[in-house]
Amino acid sequence: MPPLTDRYPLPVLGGPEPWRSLEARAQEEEGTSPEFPPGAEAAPRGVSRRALLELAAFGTAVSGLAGCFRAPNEKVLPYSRPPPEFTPGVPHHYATGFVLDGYVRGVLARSQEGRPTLVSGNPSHPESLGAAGAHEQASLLGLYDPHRARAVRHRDVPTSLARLFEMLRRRAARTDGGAGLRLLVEPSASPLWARTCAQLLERFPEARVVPFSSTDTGQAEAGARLALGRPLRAIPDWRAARAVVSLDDDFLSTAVGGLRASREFIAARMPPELNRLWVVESRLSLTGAFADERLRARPSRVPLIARGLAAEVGRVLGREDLATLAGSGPDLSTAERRWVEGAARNLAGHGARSWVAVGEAQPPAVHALAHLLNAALGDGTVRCVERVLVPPPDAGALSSLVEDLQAGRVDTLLITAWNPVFRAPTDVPLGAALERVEDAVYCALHEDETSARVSWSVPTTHPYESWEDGRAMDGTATVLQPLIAPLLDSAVSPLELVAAFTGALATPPYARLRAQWRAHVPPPESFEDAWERWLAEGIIPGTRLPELRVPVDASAVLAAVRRLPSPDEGLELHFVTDTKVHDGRFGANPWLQELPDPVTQLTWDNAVWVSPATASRLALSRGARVRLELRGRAVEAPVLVVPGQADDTLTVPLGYGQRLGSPVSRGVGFDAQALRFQDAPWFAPGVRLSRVEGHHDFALTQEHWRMEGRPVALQTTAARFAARDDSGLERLQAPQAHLYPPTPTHAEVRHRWGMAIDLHRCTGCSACVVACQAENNIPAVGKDQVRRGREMHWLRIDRYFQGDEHEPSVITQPLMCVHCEYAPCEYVCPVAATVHSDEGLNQMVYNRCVGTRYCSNNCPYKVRRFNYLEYNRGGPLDRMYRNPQVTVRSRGVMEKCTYCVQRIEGARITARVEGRDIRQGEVRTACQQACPTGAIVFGDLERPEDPVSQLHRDPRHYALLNHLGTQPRTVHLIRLKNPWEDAG
Amino acid sequence: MSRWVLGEFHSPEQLLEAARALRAQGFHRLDAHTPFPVEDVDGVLGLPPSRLPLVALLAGVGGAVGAYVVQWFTQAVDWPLNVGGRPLHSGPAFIPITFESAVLSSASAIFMGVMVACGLPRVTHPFLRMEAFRSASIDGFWLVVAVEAPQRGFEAEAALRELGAAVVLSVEDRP
Amino acid sequence: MVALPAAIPVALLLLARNPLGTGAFEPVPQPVQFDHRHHAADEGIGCRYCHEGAWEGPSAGIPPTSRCMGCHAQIWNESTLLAPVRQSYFEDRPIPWNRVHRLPDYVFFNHAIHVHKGVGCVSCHGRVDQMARVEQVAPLTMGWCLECHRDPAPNLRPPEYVADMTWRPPGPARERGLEVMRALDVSPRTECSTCHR
Amino acid sequence: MSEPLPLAPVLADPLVVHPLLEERRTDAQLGEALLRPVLTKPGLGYWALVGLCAALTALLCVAITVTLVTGVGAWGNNIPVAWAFGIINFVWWIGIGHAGTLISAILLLFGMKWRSSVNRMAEAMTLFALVCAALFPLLHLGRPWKFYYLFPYPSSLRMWPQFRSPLTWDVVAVTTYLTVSVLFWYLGMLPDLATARDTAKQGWRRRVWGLLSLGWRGSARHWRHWRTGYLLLAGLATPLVVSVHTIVSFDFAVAQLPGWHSTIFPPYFVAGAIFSGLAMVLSLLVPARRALKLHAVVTQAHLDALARLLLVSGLFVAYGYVQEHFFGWYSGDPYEMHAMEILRTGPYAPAFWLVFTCNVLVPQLFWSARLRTNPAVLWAAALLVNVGMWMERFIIIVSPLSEDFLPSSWRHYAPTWVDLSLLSGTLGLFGLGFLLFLRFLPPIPISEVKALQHELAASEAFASDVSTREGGGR
Repeated sequence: MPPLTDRYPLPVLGGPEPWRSLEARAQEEEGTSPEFPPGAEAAPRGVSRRALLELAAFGTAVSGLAGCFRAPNEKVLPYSRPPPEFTPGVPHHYATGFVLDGYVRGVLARSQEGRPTLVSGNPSHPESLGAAGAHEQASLLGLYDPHRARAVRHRDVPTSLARLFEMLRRRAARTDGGAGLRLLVEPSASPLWARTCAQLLERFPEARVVPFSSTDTGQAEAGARLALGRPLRAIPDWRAARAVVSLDDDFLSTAVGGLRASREFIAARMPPELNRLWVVESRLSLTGAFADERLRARPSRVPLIARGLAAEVGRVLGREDLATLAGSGPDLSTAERRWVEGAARNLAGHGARSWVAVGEAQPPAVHALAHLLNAALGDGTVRCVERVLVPPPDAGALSSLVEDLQAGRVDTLLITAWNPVFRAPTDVPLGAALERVEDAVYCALHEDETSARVSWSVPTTHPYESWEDGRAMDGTATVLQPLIAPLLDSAVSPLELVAAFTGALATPPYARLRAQWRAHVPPPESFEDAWERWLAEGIIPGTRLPELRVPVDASAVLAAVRRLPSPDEGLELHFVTDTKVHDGRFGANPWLQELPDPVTQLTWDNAVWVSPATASRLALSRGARVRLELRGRAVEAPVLVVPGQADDTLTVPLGYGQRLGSPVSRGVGFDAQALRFQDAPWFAPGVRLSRVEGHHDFALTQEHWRMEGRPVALQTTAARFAARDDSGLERLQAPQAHLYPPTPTHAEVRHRWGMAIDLHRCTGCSACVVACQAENNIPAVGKDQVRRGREMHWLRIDRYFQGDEHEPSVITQPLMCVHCEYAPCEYVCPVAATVHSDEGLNQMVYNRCVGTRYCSNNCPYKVRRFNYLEYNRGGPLDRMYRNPQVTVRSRGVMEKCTYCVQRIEGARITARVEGRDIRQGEVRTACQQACPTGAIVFGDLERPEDPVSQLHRDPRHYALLNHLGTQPRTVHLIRLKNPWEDAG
Repeated sequence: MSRWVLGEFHSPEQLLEAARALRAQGFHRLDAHTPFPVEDVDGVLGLPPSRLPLVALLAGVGGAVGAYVVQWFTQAVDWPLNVGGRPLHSGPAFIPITFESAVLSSASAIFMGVMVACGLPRVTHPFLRMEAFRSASIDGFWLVVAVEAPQRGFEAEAALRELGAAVVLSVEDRP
Repeated sequence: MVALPAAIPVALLLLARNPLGTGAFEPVPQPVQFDHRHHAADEGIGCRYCHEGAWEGPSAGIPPTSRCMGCHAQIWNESTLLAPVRQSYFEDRPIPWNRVHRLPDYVFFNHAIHVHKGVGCVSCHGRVDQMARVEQVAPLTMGWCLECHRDPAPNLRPPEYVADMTWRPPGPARERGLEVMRALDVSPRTECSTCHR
Repeated sequence: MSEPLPLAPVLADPLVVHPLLEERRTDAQLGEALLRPVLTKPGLGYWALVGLCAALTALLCVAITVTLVTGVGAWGNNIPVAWAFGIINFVWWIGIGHAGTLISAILLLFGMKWRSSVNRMAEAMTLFALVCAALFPLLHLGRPWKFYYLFPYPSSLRMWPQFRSPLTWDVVAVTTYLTVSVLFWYLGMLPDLATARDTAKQGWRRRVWGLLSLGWRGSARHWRHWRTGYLLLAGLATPLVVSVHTIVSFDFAVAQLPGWHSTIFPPYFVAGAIFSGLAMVLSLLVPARRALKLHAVVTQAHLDALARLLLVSGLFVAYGYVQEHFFGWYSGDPYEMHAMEILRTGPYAPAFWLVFTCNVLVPQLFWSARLRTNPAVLWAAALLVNVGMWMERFIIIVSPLSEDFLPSSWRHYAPTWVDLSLLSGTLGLFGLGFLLFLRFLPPIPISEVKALQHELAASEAFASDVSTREGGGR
């Protein structure tokens, strides 16, 4: 039975052997069960025999009544040598960066008692400006993941780092000029990586650094090379664009670098004059849901539509070369014709203040055509920036590496990419080839498919545990400083491994980093001061890439466009990166697995998305299991019918169905990668679908997708709103008359906290949901509990479909506790566990709650969550990422949004200690801080000039379920659309 | 040192006549033991009506007032909390518990009252030791005369036999 | 026979409150025999020298070993009683002190706001300068805190005397307290989220 | 001494066609007959039933342990349906309890003569139903070990319960109802315990019943206080029954959920309670009557009266349904309309129509006198009504919760094995209690039946005397 006395078994004088130096432990006891049994992350499966014995023993111990009220003896552990200016209980913030697809986004990590507990946006970083997407917020769980790989393994036998480095030294002292040496890395914009690869190739000219990325398949780069001559990246000016056409490009989803895009795009869309978004896509994405004019088309028809659009723009602008594109090939359908004409006239109307964006999935010719269109609409040139990804992404590089491996030409292979065996295309036998390499070293975050095939599996450090640098999309460099010493002694950062081959084994990455950036400091200023400022700010000034104005080679583009193949017939398979687990690397993250997909509200699973029309034709319904076959490979998967899906298109999200790796991701969903061939990375025709008996039970957090005509999430067109013709809004704004006397308690009130959620700004990216979960210690409950309707998110994003099933209009509505003035949950609580504060907060006191759950029944918004089981019983790692300023709730307690009351009270204490009142904007809730578009505003209604007060008076505001007389303190603002026919 | 003389009869009517007769002969401290409540035996024995209803009323009112005061004090005085904007002293919400406590205290008072009034629980009463007296709860109708001196006891026994009592006993209560 | 079932809960209630049950007020043994009487009273070392956290943040904090070694590197540096201190310093491992004043996990007490609003150390921790081993003096129950939050005046003192163990209010305590309340804008809150979040 | 005035005539109740007591027996024989089930060894069938109930009770203990160890998560509850089997069982059991009090208290006030032979069994049913009901308010708490927060005790936290919540009213109502039922039942049984004490032969039975009868000697003084006390308690129990189930209905009526928030709930729940209680009385009485051969005492008259009561309260409940759906439609409020809509045609339609048939159509059988006295039909109808009333509580509680204001939070409920074993377990506990009661305590109030027999004998004597005086029969 665990010792009742010690609450925090941290490394202490004479304490039990701490789990940090597993190196020693790995040698002594061979094959002992890992420190944390698998499934420690998932919720308990009911009464385990051990739990019952534990309780029985505990019961007998307690039954002796003597001194049963004596609290267990608790230790207080001060520092022996304190770090400078450290005060217990006061958090510090460190600026670092989060790397996704090679680019960095600046983040600010809050560190309490030496351990990072929250990751939020870095206000001074150009990409994030304080906002942070769902992946940044959840990255903390990657650091504290109890299932991380722990032991260095050589052919499945635990060994020590010393033997690994001894092998690396032997391999580095080679004489064949690196012919047998290969590196398999992910393209990264990090200057240190670029210099390290250059040094390596300089020492071993024959060696090759092979890029591999399953999301960046080099199509955009090929398109840029075709149109602009060099692999450049076009930079859109979202603020200026009045008309935006997106050809299958989900630029609003924050995963793909959309933090800055969504902020600027929404800024350009505020009433009274809105920009207009035209989207053509195959599945319903965030951008599609947000579009004013949306067109459903199977992926292979998008090039055809792009051609039609170019022709129409050419006709309107009078450009003959473009106009001729309309010529041969199958013609467009009426809907497509209407959409193309509208888009073309809109683009031409705005000229340079318009933009055409193309998604990575489209062939290079379409990218080139977009550049040509943007140039034609503008001044003939395209604003772009050098591509800084080193090594440049190249789809064919992996297959050439596999040929080298099979031919036996490679004896040493260093893999720093994440689980390439799982992500490799299905016709590239990387797994088998790896076994032929004598010394293949894999930096393993988990013991996954790749670490099972390679000879050396080395536990790698998490990015928050090692020194690196990186660049944002616009080139701004950031020093990625570690937030905590490596949690595992045997963990090695990839840079240290590569150092063996660049002769820099002696100098740690920190030294190399400083050496590299020493040259960047202008002479008068000392390098140390600059370095400290860079680390504090989180950006290295003066590293933005210069903007280039590059003309477009029209003839080459038009030739390529004419060579585009015509669209296919029959069922088409369409691959997409999953909005939550991306390409599978976040599969081991319980917060992201449990984050409801913004469009389908699906958690812990992926599915085949099918349109309602196709589903009825193939007699499929939600949960039906099907078998997809493509060129001899087959996969079984469940079906999910999604309105707004293109007909005859089967969309399959990647990143699921991992067979090895962390228990959290093992066996969740099906592996779509098995059907993904090298030549058809994004869409493939000729897929055969056949029914398989059996039903699949999805864990959906929202099962009903229609609003039943109730005034819940309101949306109208800008014109109709300007004309004020829908009188319904007044009825939802005026507070309901009631019989109760004014609120009873305190006379003078200093603050009246309130919030406003602007549905017009909300794209549904769910960054706020994960931010709330990270700040308030909300547990992930596992698939089984979500299926039973017990997910614990305090903030949920309801997504409703309106209009007809095939062309739905979609609206996302973030909803949390709205802190009603006349709260229905308060008067039904028998123990006064939820009462109203003088400042308007509906307080939830966890230690007073006995769990009758009546408050949840009486809450009309159903935003209260209940701890049905003990969801917070994790190991020591589970305690480290918790926010110590928020109680961790036990079983049997109700919980809900508290307007981040720990931040309000923290600000109040700091203010009152300094003898002043809380300043405006000093308190920002976690969701407000994370939102890239500023849709959530929290503030003090007592101050008329506070943004939230203005929003409470904004004509677009309305109170949800106002007719019940609850008078909510959170107010929503309706979303305005800007459809084409309005403008006439 | 109290003594009793008991006589068993076979029907409530015989019992009533015997009781009237004994009262006429001057025996006033009479009691009757019957298997079921006989209608007008109280009148014949001259027993005053039971004061239980008054006790019940007082207890009920006390319970109600007590409950209302507890609720008012805790919700409006000791720690006034703003619960859903409802008034601190929300009278209507206090009524259910007030009524329930009234019933609870009144019912407990009634039960305690019956116990005290009947002098129960007294399992060691001398009558219970007599085997014949067992018929008092089955089919016998017993008339009991409390006498001070043994002489009065013999007169009572004679009167009972003369009135047709099937069984006549006399019992002494040792201190 | 009705009394017995009623007596048990009452007995439990009493047992849960008095020191016999909770064992709250016994002096707590520590790994190092640190004597406040010697350091605070004889040497005159103020509370703020070791527990400066009380003025800056939520927790007062226990001084790091380096602060002990500030003096004990020179004086008593051979004493066997201070062996754990030296061992902790040279092995860079914390000394495992035993907690004396314990609040439940769901209570968020902040020292800084109390200290800056005129609540003296002695009001809650008692005459620590007269304790061989530190013991808990105040019940530290919610009701006890509430009494002061509802009527803070008699317990307040000018901020400069907060760390003074022997300070007495000149004249009636309530008047001095009211003056401090006006001066420092003291308005303690009894809302639940003040301490429970 | 003038000839005593004739007793006030107990005229035959025109509605009672059948005699209240089959045959006239001497008090001793009558006492002996009524105590036979207690004094003689029970047959094999009895032990089989006890075995079954004991097994179900064991299942109940397992389910309770699992619930307390793992938490309410072992049930099927979710958000939004946070109340399900726990509260359904509570309302159902406490509803069943009310009929016992109705028969023993309310009918005593109305002077219904037929109640005397069935009131003890009905009252016992109330007690065991209450024990089963009282389990659930504790079990369905998230943290049952903090139940004492619900009582106003002087805590070191200086915190009190919040008395505007119907759940606090529930606590007081259930404790009051439990106490009053026990007192009323025990007070009524004192004389019979004394009779049992005196009739018993074995020594240990005498000592046990002697102790339990607290030395009752049947003296005139005793009877005087007893009758007053019994009448007063009956007088208190009547408003108590109505108030307890009104408070239970407040748990739903006070909320603002469409489908819960309607003013018909208090009378509708009380009628439903009495209706389901009568059904349970019948479903226990009919087999007990045959097993213990009580035909002489529990005659056709009793069955007929109970059937009539069942019919009347059934009509009340039917009125409740119609009213609820009329309110839903008439209010014009889309949420209320939807709440009723999903009952008639939505996912809960099968449950609703089952409830409608069991609770509205089945009682209509008892318009015919012949069916009213046919034990087999009565027993079947009673069981159906029991099922119907449980399902009615299910659709009242679960359907408004699963689909209320915001469509995004709509979700349906499915019970787990713990839910089902809790329900069947409490049935077992109830059965076990009732069987042990039949075995160890006098099931029929002996003193009241004797008094009734004497009364009937007196009134028949008076009737024959009157008819002879007026010259032969009418």
